[in-house]
Amino acid sequence: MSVANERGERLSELRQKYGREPLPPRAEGTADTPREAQPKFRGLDSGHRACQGCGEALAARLVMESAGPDVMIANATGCLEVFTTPWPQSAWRVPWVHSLFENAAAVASGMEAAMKAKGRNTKVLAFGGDGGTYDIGFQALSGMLERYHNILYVCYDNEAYMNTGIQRSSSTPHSATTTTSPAGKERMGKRHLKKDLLSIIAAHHIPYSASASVAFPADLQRKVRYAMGIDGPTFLVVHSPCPLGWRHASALTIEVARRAVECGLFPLVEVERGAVTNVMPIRNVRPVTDYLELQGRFAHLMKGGDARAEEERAHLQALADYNIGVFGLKGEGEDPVDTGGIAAVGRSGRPAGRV
Amino acid sequence: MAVLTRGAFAEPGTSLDFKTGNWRSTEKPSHYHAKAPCHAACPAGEDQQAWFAKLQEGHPEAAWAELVAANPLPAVTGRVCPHPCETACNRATLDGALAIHNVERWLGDEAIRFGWAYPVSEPAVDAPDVAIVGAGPAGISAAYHCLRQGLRATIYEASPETGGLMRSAIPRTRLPRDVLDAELDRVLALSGITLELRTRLGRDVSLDELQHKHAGVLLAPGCQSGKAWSVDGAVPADLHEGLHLLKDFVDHGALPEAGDVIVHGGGNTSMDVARLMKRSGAASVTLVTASGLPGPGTEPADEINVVPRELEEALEEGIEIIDHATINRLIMKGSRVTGVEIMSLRKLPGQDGRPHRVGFEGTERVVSVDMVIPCIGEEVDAEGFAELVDHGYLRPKDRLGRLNRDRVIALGDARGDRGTVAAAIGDGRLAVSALAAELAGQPDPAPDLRTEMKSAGLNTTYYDHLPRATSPKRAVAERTFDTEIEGDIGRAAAMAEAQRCLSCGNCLACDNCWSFCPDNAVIKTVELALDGSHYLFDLDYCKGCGLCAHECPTGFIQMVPEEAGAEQPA
Amino acid sequence: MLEALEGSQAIARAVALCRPDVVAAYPITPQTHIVENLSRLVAEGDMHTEFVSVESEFSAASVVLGAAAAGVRAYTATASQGVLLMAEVLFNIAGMRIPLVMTVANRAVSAPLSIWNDHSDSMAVRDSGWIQLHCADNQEAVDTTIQAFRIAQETELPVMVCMDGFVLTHTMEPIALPEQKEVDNWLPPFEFSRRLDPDDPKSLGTLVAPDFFAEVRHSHHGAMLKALDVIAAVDRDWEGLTGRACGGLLEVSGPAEAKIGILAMGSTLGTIAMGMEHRGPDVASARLIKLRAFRPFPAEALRAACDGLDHLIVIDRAISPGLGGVVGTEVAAVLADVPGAPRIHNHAMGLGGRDIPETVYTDLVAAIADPDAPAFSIFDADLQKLAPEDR
Amino acid sequence: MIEYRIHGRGGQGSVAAAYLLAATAFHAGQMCQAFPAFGAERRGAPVTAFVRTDAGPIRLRSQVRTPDFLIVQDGTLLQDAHITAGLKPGGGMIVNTTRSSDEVAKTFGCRALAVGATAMAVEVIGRPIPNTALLAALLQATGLFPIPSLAAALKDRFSGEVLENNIRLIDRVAASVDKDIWKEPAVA
Repeated sequence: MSVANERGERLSELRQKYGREPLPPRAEGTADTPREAQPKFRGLDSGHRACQGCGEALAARLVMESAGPDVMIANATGCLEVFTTPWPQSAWRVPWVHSLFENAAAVASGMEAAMKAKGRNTKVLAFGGDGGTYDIGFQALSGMLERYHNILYVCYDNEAYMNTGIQRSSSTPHSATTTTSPAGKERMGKRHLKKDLLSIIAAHHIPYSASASVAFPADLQRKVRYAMGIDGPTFLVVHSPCPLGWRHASALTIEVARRAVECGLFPLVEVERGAVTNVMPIRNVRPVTDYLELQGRFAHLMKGGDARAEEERAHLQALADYNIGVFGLKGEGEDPVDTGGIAAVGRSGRPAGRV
Repeated sequence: MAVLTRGAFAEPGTSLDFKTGNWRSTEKPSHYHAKAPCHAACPAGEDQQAWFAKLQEGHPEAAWAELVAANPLPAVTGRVCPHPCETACNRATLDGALAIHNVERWLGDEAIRFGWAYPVSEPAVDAPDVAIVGAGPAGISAAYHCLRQGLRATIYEASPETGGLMRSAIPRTRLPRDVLDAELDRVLALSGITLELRTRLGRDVSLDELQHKHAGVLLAPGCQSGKAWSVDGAVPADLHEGLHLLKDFVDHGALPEAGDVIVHGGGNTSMDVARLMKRSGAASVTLVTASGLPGPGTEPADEINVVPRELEEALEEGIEIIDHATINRLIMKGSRVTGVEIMSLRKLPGQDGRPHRVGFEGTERVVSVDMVIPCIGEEVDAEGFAELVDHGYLRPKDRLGRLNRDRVIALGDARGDRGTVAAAIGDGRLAVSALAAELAGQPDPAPDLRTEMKSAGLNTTYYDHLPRATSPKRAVAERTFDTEIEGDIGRAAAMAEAQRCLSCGNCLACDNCWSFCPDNAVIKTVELALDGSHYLFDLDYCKGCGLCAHECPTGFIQMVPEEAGAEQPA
Repeated sequence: MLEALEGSQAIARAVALCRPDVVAAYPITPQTHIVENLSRLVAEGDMHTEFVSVESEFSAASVVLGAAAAGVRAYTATASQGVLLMAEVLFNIAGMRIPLVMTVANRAVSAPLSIWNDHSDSMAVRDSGWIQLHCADNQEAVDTTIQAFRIAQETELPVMVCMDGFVLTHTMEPIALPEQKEVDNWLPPFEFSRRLDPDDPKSLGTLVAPDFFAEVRHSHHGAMLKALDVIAAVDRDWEGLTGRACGGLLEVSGPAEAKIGILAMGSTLGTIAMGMEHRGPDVASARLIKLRAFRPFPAEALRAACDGLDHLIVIDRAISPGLGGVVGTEVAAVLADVPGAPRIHNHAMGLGGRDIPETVYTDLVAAIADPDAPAFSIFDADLQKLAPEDR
Repeated sequence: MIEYRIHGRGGQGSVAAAYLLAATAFHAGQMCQAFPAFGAERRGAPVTAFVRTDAGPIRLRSQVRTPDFLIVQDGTLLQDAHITAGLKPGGGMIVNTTRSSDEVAKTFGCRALAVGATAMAVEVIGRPIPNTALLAALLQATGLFPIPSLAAALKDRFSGEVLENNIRLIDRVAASVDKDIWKEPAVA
């Protein structure tokens, strides 16, 4: 039985189960699988083995929706690679290759060179986690940007080495605990700051780089589409909570990501040729504690009566305030940019308030 | 067994072979259409969400049709209803409750203006004919719902006019007569409804006759006689009971002259009377009520039972209100009142667990007045069917209003536990549904036992800030006895207001679940399914993370125990 | 037609004849001239390729991996530290069975820093799963490079063409380069069945659990063993085209009746052959075995080549400290169960660019006579240069 | 087989000289081999390069230890007393120097040909590059390969004015060096 037929039967089964009328039979030769029949391209399919509520799986899927299907991916070693392709299965529906931890940008460079040599327009994407991007793969990434390959590099930033069991990376935020930056009598989690990767990327003077968050899919997908339209290197860092590593309930992935943006700790900005050209304003700025309190990795900061905890909280608040000041994140009451950014919903997908 | 591919490559999408659905351990997502608080609170049983949805889609007539599925008199209720829907509205916690009342009125007026027809058809000639006693809101609603259920209806009205209290006791400043007439006429003009005016139960026709002649009898006679009122046996000689005062005013435009007036009571009648007296020139009008004004010191159940905007307007007009208080003693000079002693009280739980009003010694104070108007409620005028009346009311034996005679159902104010036009309208619908089921040999219509969606169950992140619409109002100085005080909000504001509906507990088709599922376990379908959404959960892949439920703006998705429901994968 | 060309230049020309679509390389002595020459060919328009000037060897290997995975012919070159920096990628390429060709300009590995020739670099990645072919002179290097593209394609294995740094790469000598048309006819267009293709989107580089990993390795090992025939066949085919062969898996020369054999890889054997030619009248002649295919290791061919020998001197150009010579050890292993197998004399020499004079032949033959000689030695080490405790 | 060793300083083109000599032999129908002494030396440091020429294929790949001829690109290198180490008996050295041939021969106890190559190069090419002049002198004195072979080798590497100048330089040297004076090996 063909794959398409199998999926078709699967949908009928579901329909029956949920009391829906069966769809009229499709004309011969137009049979799509129900997943392909979804209104958006699902380049990353179900059955992958990400944890419950995985922010990275979601981010990758959202990116694929806007990028695919005429793309090919070089994927760095990491959770995304492991949970999508346990042989003999693959959750990908686009050509995809995983080589190593630190070479996604370089492998992508080769793929892009191959496409150029063949005269094809298939866009090459490179995916990496924060470990594979901020740290071990940084050199290859810098080289790729400098050589001006036509590649969209997407960093799924979950702020630690999650694949190996939550070790600190240079993307881990200040004072977060990981298994290699635990909190104890002498330490309050990670001592150092989260690396300002976007500024480093921006210094390559590439056409476009931006930060995005899974909590704002419309914004994320707009940025992907914009980057896809550029013939040259582009970079996207997507804040992707890890329920396991950040120690929050799996249902709170979006909530946590949203609060990171709303408190200013993860600013959503767009940079073109080194200049900040757009930011997502925050209308109601939350205190960082709203963000911290949801996550076990910051639990040591939420203990009452601990002067060190208070100081670290104040430090994180100062970092958030710094971002808000530097990027001008504070939105005005009726700022039209703001309403575009907050992904308001209305009936049938229409944003509320617009007739 | 799998055969190794060279270099261990994998074919696209083969992960579908791996059913991650069995990773769910405790909970699975489920679509649950909880009751919206507006709907739960609506005495008329309107599904405000449903008609707001039509308005959101830009179809006012369809919205009206949805509205009149429950309430045939929206232009009336859009004016006189205390709109508990707005009090319950979850949007109140965000940026102000929806102006449901104003939009309802606008829709009602639009229907009158454009002559929209009720979506009902004439019942069969031989359809059962139902007797309805009383052409007040309950009776009119019952007649209308008979037609919706395929029954015929004959209304017996004692007076020469229809409308009951709506006509006799609601000032024109709140309900212009042309609006009332337009809506009543639209119902009464429906084929299948017969109206018998000047036909009083117990005088012109007996209950036995009605039962004999009709498939069922719906009793909606209303409350016509004021309760006896005295304080320690003292009754002022010039006592004016509130409802009668109101009826006299509505009929003849006459009001007694007075200087300082106390109105005793906490309902709409007392509010209307107080405002009329003030407008007619009383130096001061004070409302004494055992209930409390809305605010932190008052339990919701103990709040004064008046239309909020009426209260607001009364305060604007200079009415003073002494809440949590009662009249302890009248100070008489001969048979005339010269003052009242007022004492504070509270509703407190008694030893039997039920709330009792407890007066507090030492809080007594005397206010000088020259008139006291009690507005403490009315009773059924039981003449002719006294055997059905128990302590002043037709007290039903079940929630549908059945009395101790077969196919005789009480509805409206006569039940003693109602008190608003909306409740009367709701009774009409309920009573007919009960009777229709009985006639068809079917079980009673099931009560709506769905839980109510409270604001805590919503994810309000996804609602943009939109201010509540406000309606125009006549200034205090321009308020007269016969022009409507509140104006129309207009089409633009009504349509904009519709966009503010949060759709509590009901699918908005916002795509959040579909967009946010990390496992693609939400599948979008073109057609609307039985559960009212466009989405399916593919439990073969759902890992049960709960993200969809948390991010569902309306609380339509809920995580339920794995065992629940029949859709459990085998 | 012969041309006097520097080795690196000749390699660049040979690579260009194979029309790779993507070339990526990072400069390192003594590979530099190869990429410089390729760059010049590209700059002059004599070669049409996407030349990716990467920021490290690691990326060079990664770029060609990506390019080949995407379905085009790709090439890189490196040496020494570059090979080691690539090491992780090299294993990866081979494990994914991606056809690629890489030139290694063999050089010692630091520390101490040495830019000069030996085989430490390619030896360090002998277990990466790449085919390793060693070249005795620049003509062989040119011919092997072109052959390598075909071998890679036919076997779906990556091929490392090893040539001695400086000794070959920087030496000018007369070279015959084939005509473009000849190469075009001989080398089929690049095909990679599992290429990344939106019309048939496969996933390469999956995670393989313990229940299949052994099978992956078995299949790779089997492919390497099968590649022995391919290497020999491609060389014969090349000979049919050009009249030149590189010796297939290994090449035997010298008198058939010799009781002494000398086995070496790379350019060393030429000097030894000259040493034999110029040997004294009392010095025995030897059978010379040029080992061309180091991976896959031609066990059968080697046993045949050693038939009748009493002594086999195996020259290593690298050392596995604590063991000795890798080639010597492997040869001994292959001959271990052969009745009457020759005695193995394993010597490392020419480490870190130490010049190997032709007189080494006589010294090697003479050393056989020493019954106390150790099974392995660094033949040209001058122990007098060491502190006594380090000798 | 004839072996040559070239001494120069980093930047003077010793390797280029070696390749040029090998290419000259190649154009004369000989086999050849040329390679540098693979150093990491920087500009100015003494460097060496090696050339072998023969009628048949050359398999020997060791450094040239017993050269037939030395080419010394810079007279200052003569300060190194070991510069002639391994020079075959009867061999000779071509030296770019302003000193006389006799003086050099006397110092090192071998046949020597002093050529004012720098001066001639400056004069004809306009730049102080001694290679062409030294090789032309070698060819003129030894008759190993015909002068046109050198011109052909130059043609492989240069074109235009540079090539023309170098060819004029050959003529200039040929005019100043006696032909075939080293045609026969010197008597030890």
